[in-house]
Amino acid sequence: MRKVKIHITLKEGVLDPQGKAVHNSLQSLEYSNVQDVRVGKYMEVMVEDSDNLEAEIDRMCDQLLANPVIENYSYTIEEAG
Amino acid sequence: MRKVKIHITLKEGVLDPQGKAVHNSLQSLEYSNVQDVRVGKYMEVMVEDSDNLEAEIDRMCDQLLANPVIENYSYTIEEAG
Amino acid sequence: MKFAVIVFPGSNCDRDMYFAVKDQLGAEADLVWYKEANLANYDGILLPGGFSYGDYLRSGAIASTSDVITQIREAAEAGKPVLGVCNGFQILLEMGLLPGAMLPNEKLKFMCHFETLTVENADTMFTRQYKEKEKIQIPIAHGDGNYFCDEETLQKLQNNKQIVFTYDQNPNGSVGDIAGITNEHGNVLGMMPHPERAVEALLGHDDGLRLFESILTHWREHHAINA
Amino acid sequence: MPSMLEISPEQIEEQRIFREMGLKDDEYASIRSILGRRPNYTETGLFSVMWSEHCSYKNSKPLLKKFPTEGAHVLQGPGEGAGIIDIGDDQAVVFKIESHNHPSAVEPYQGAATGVGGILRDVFSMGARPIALLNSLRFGSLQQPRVKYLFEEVVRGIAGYGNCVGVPTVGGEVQFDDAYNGNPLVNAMCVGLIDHKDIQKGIAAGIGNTVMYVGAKTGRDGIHGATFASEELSEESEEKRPSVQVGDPFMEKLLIEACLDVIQHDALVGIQDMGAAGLTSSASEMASKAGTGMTMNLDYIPQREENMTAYEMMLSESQERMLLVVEKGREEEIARVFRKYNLEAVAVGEVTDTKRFRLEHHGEVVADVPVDSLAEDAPVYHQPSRIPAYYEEFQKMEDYIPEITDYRETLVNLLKQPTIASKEWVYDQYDSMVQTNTVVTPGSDAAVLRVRGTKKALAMTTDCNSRYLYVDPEVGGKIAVAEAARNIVCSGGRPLGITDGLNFGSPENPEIFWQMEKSVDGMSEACRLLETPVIGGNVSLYNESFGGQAIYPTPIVGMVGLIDDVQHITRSHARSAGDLIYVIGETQAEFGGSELQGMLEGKHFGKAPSIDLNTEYNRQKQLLTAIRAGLVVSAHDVSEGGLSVALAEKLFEKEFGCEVTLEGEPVTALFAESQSRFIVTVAPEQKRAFEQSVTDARLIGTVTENGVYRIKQEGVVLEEKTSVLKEAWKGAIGCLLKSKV
Ligand SMILES: Nc1ncnc2c1ncn2[C@@H]1O[C@H](COP(=O)(O)OP(=O)(O)O)[C@@H](O)[C@H]1O
Ligand SMILES: [Mg+2]
Repeated sequence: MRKVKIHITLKEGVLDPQGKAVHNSLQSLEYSNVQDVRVGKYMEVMVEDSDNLEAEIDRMCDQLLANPVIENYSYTIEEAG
Repeated sequence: MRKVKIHITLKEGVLDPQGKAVHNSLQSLEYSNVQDVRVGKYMEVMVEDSDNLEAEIDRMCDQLLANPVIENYSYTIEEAG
Repeated sequence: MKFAVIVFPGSNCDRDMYFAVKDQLGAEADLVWYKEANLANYDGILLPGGFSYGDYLRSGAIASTSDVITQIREAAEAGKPVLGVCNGFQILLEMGLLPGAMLPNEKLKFMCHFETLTVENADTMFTRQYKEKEKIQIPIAHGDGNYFCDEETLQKLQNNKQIVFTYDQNPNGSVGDIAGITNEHGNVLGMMPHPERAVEALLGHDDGLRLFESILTHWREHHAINA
Repeated sequence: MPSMLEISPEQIEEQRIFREMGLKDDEYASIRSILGRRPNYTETGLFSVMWSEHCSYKNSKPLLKKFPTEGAHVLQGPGEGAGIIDIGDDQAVVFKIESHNHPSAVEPYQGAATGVGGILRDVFSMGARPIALLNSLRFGSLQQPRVKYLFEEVVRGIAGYGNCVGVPTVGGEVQFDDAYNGNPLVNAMCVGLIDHKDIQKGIAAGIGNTVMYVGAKTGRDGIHGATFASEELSEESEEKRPSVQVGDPFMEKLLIEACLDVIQHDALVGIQDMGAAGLTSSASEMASKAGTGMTMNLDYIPQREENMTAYEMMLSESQERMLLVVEKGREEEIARVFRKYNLEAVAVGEVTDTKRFRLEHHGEVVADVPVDSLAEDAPVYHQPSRIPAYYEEFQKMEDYIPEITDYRETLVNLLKQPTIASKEWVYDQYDSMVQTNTVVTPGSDAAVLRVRGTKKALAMTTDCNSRYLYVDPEVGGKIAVAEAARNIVCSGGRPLGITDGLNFGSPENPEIFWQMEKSVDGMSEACRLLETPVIGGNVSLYNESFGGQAIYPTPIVGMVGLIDDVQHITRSHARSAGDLIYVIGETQAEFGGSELQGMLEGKHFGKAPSIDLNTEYNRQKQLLTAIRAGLVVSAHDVSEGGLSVALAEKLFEKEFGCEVTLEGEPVTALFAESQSRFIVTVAPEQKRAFEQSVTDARLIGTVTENGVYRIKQEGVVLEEKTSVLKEAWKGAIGCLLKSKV
């Protein structure tokens, strides 16, 4: 079994309303040294190992998990219990 | 400047309807080797360095970024451009 | 003319769309469960609003990978009118039938109220019953209606007159105040506001009815020519 | 609790483990005597949840008996998931209110969301399609950061769930008072529509029939939620946090559609939602109501987590689950209906003739108790009651008369009070239009939905001014019912009945119990006189914050009315300049519990405004007759803030002005909160007919085009642009939320 940790982030140039809101809230809580916040998704996918796992994960991301118009993805594959 | 990468995940045992829906969808796309999916948040916070940065990030997470009732968080701090 | 209203798990404006077409427009319509769809026999495809698959992951994303999508794509390629409202619009974006993507509303809140729209292009099969630049009242009800596309795409949309509706007071942060766009060919319309909620004066406004009438008259003319 | 090391019956008794589960010593003793032996751990758990206040109403039963529950049109009174009232044409309206206060105090988003989910299931498990949601909310002061957070998250949670399932949220109310600082109230109401033939019952009838489980898998969510809901909030309940349930509105939407399909199936015998105390209450209540018994094998319960014990499964409050009883041998037909929606229906048990509730797990009997002992035999407590000292003091006080010099400024400040201010910040987040039946969206007195395919419409509202209940629970109880009825009548409807959400502090405090008694007395009398039977409700006790400070007594009234013809639908806003403005009813110097008192003094005291229910009834009748005769353009009840506020609210939508001449002492005339008053506009050509029809009405002025709100009495008393007043009113809540503390 593998644990795939997938990070999905908004592409540069895409406005991030959530990040902006978090940033504003942090500022009103007086964390004045915060310069920027970007909010993305993080997924943990438990998957049985296979020969072409990477290709498969790529396909999942392209097909469903990320929207290529606005998002980038990256992942790491770990051994899982 | 530091880049803080924060992972926010649902605590174990807390229902993750989103993860469940993604899992089902992957299954109907015939990724039959997927065993489980959990969906969380990922944030990148750019922040000016300070003496007690870690304490500050902890406070941010407890106060705003994570919901301690149902979520856990973890983070790493990196040097940023 | 016969419409198919596609019902996904979690669609919730399907019946509203059905009643609008059947009772107010007076056309034929069926509620078509996504798994049992055979769209060949329908002349127009309606993708209703709601929260298909709970809007989990991204609005419309999971629905856009279901089997019926192939048939919707075929219908669009065959030139049939395809209308996606709200979640339907989001599905069309996720399918890639329309360009761009949807982000959460700028203020991160769901909002529901009537908005004033401008009809930017009255020369489509969906808008021919309106006047160019006409102001109409149509309600919105969405959390992810902040339309995004890059500069280049926006230029293209403008040049091809694909922007059909804009908001007079942008409620959600959409690029170019966009409320609705068509594909290049003009037979696929996606819009966030809900025309099916504005087909009876009793419920506030009936400006949305002419959108459905436009589709019907277009089809009749087209059909008469073919016949 | 690992199953191998489960605490033994002896330990439960000796170490009084039952106390941790919320059972009292004598309750444990009576369980022991019912069983003739010591209950094991699972059995103790079953009793602890079924005998909690939440499930058994052990403290409130004697009071609930006082409510009038019958009426010619009542098809189902209290007892089932929700009450039902006939609306003609073989149709009926189904409605109920429910609280989710404690979960919302701990995790506001999920607490509120699952509150909505729960009340929806109560309604669709009756066989009705849910057509509307309302909510009644109470928060502390918006000056406090924690309160802001609770408020924002609760509203987001209600929106998140209701919008996703596609049931419009069409109305409600929000009040802010320090009394709720540590203990917010979140009550959700659902209204459904049903054909008589589709009415379902939650019964496990037919020996040998199969018990089926449908919906979400069972996890360790909300274990001891029901007993938790019946405890005072303490530092410890903070630690019980992991028990908070998470809602899945998508699953709920599938369940709604599948259940509405399955009720058309003749193999279905009974259906009930798993609410508080989950499997335990649904299963045992279904069997008890049918006079049968039930055996379940817990191995078959769909489980989300590993190694769940019988105790955990039986007490889990995982959301979006239903229990069905179906004819033996026809399980597959039922399962097929659910499979269409990607839902699994699993056989988990059988109806027996033993009248016992028997559970098996891993080949062992883990519980075997008389089913009625769970559902019926909870103790009933007649708590002692004592008149609170504060009340006696209030009664002796001289009438409170506020001193006001600047009427304009006072009005502006009143309009900015969050309790009076526009609630648009709230209801804009709710999809109020889905299902395309909403004729009157939030912002008027009551919401109105047409009944598709008929001329009829339904008006609905929730109301409760808890300040009046605090200063005088009996009078306040009457006012709560009367105010709800006013809102229905102003919308053109005839009140049909109510559902009540009784929110109080600890019943074990005699002064609180007195508040409960008196509130119920007042409400009962009003329900009798106004002909609005109580068809269901909910009790939430122990609403006290960390310091032991109880909330104001808050018995929320959810009312539904019938409008015979959509033509009679009336809104609260003035519609044309030139129309005449009338006030119906007299004004006295009544300021006890008023908004103005709270604003000026920071607290509420004195006597509640008086109410004469016969006068109320007659006035409502006259007004409704006039509305139905087409004599009234707009109608609004006079409530918080008095006449000046009600008048302003009437003008805001179209920013009209008014020319009004005051009678009597200005502070009273402008701000007193005397009851049974309405403010209406009438077209000039209907003047005579209206005055003949509504005998208590007095002409006070006209609606004007110029957008200036002007009140005169031998000279101008108060003058301001309507737009300025509107700005103050409309932006107040948003401003408070943004302001730094
Ligand atoms: N929590 C809420 N949810 C939905 N609508 C609300 C809520 N609170 C207030 N509203 C709406 O705002 C309007 C004004 O509410 P309120 O001042 O309580 O009216 P009233 O005093 O006539 O009962 C009503 O239409 C009401 O339904
Ligand atoms: Mg009112």
